[in-house]
Amino acid sequence: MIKITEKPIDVQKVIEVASALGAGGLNVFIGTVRNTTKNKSVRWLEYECYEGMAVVEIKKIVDEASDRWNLLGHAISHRVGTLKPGEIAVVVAVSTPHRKESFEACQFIVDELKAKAPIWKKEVFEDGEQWVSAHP
Amino acid sequence: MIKITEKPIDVQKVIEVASALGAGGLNVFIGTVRNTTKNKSVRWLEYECYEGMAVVEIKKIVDEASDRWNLLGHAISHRVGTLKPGEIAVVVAVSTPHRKESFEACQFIVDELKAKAPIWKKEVFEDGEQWVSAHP
Amino acid sequence: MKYKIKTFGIARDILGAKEVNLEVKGNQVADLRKHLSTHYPALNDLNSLLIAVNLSYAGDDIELKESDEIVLIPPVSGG
Amino acid sequence: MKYKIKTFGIARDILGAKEVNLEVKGNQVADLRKHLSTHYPALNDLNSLLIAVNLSYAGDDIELKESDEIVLIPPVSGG
Repeated sequence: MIKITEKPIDVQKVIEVASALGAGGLNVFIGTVRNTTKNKSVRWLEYECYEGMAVVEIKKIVDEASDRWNLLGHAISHRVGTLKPGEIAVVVAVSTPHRKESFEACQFIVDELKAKAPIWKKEVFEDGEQWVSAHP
Repeated sequence: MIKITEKPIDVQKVIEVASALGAGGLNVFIGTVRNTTKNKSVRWLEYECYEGMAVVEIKKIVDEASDRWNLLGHAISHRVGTLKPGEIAVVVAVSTPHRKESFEACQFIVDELKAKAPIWKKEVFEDGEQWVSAHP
Repeated sequence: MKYKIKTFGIARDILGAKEVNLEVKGNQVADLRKHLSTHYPALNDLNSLLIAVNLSYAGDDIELKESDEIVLIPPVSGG
Repeated sequence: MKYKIKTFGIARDILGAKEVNLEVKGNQVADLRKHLSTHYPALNDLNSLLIAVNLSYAGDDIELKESDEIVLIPPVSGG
């Protein structure tokens, strides 16, 4: 399952979808909105997404992970819209026969998703706002 | 939270306990009972634990993880008793400011727990049973 | 050639709209890049700017048709 | 010395009970090990056998009191 959603992410649901009977290990990463960035207090974040392409790009990442590890199940959910500190922005869950590969595959997918998926976030502070990573 | 329990583990609860507002990443490992081991079909597993010492040993592991990474929250729950394939045996959740350290700290705790905590499991097959890792 | 360009994130702020119609000399991605760089110089300050054509990242030598879905992809920051 | 020994996992199967009272010559962990090795030779086939005294793993030179909580720890397999 690869999903982009405006609604709060149901972590339990993501885990269930990624589960598989032959699996011994399931690893889950939950990315939440931090309340500060570079010592500035974050009021909220605005996430947006080029949805059609984001799903395609994340699918490519999962396919690459499947080539490298024995993925028995996976589920990825990314939220868009307005998120407050503490809210969940992304959940990635993978299950594999053994535990080591569950950690490796999950971290690979999270790292690649952050580097490649066409998703953007703007941090809104008391005194301004900025698109994350836009400028050097 | 470090807990040994005979009841099914509530994953959502473990995640909630490990959450922390300043955290950007929360990593969760869920270890489940596999339905086969060395191509033999597993009917069920019997887990037992030297409870007083298990909690002490896992506490030491968490303390060591805290020395190495910036753990903002943690929760570990290990089940004992009779578990069927697909049931959850252990859940480890840690939250940290950044994602990389959440993966590293969680994997460290899981690896150390499996190597050091006084917990034992016996696999029960159609035609016999064996204590896991007891013999060369 | 006339292209309809979709924008996201800071590229939308710079171009001023979610969709912009541009009249570009030439029909390659490189020609579109040159046009953007000249008319929207703030794009040159970004860490990167990729151009997606029909849901795939496109190199400079890709030829554009007026019916293509063309999207500006400024530095991503998901997760 | 008389010690009450608690057992878990395969050590319980080998000693035949969850708690066993042993009469051991000597008062060190090493003496207990020697006694166990002689009277329960199946323990020698295990990958490892640690001895915990009052909730900590104990080296061979640790002295035992009859009131200590002494536990046999065969190879662990949690998770």
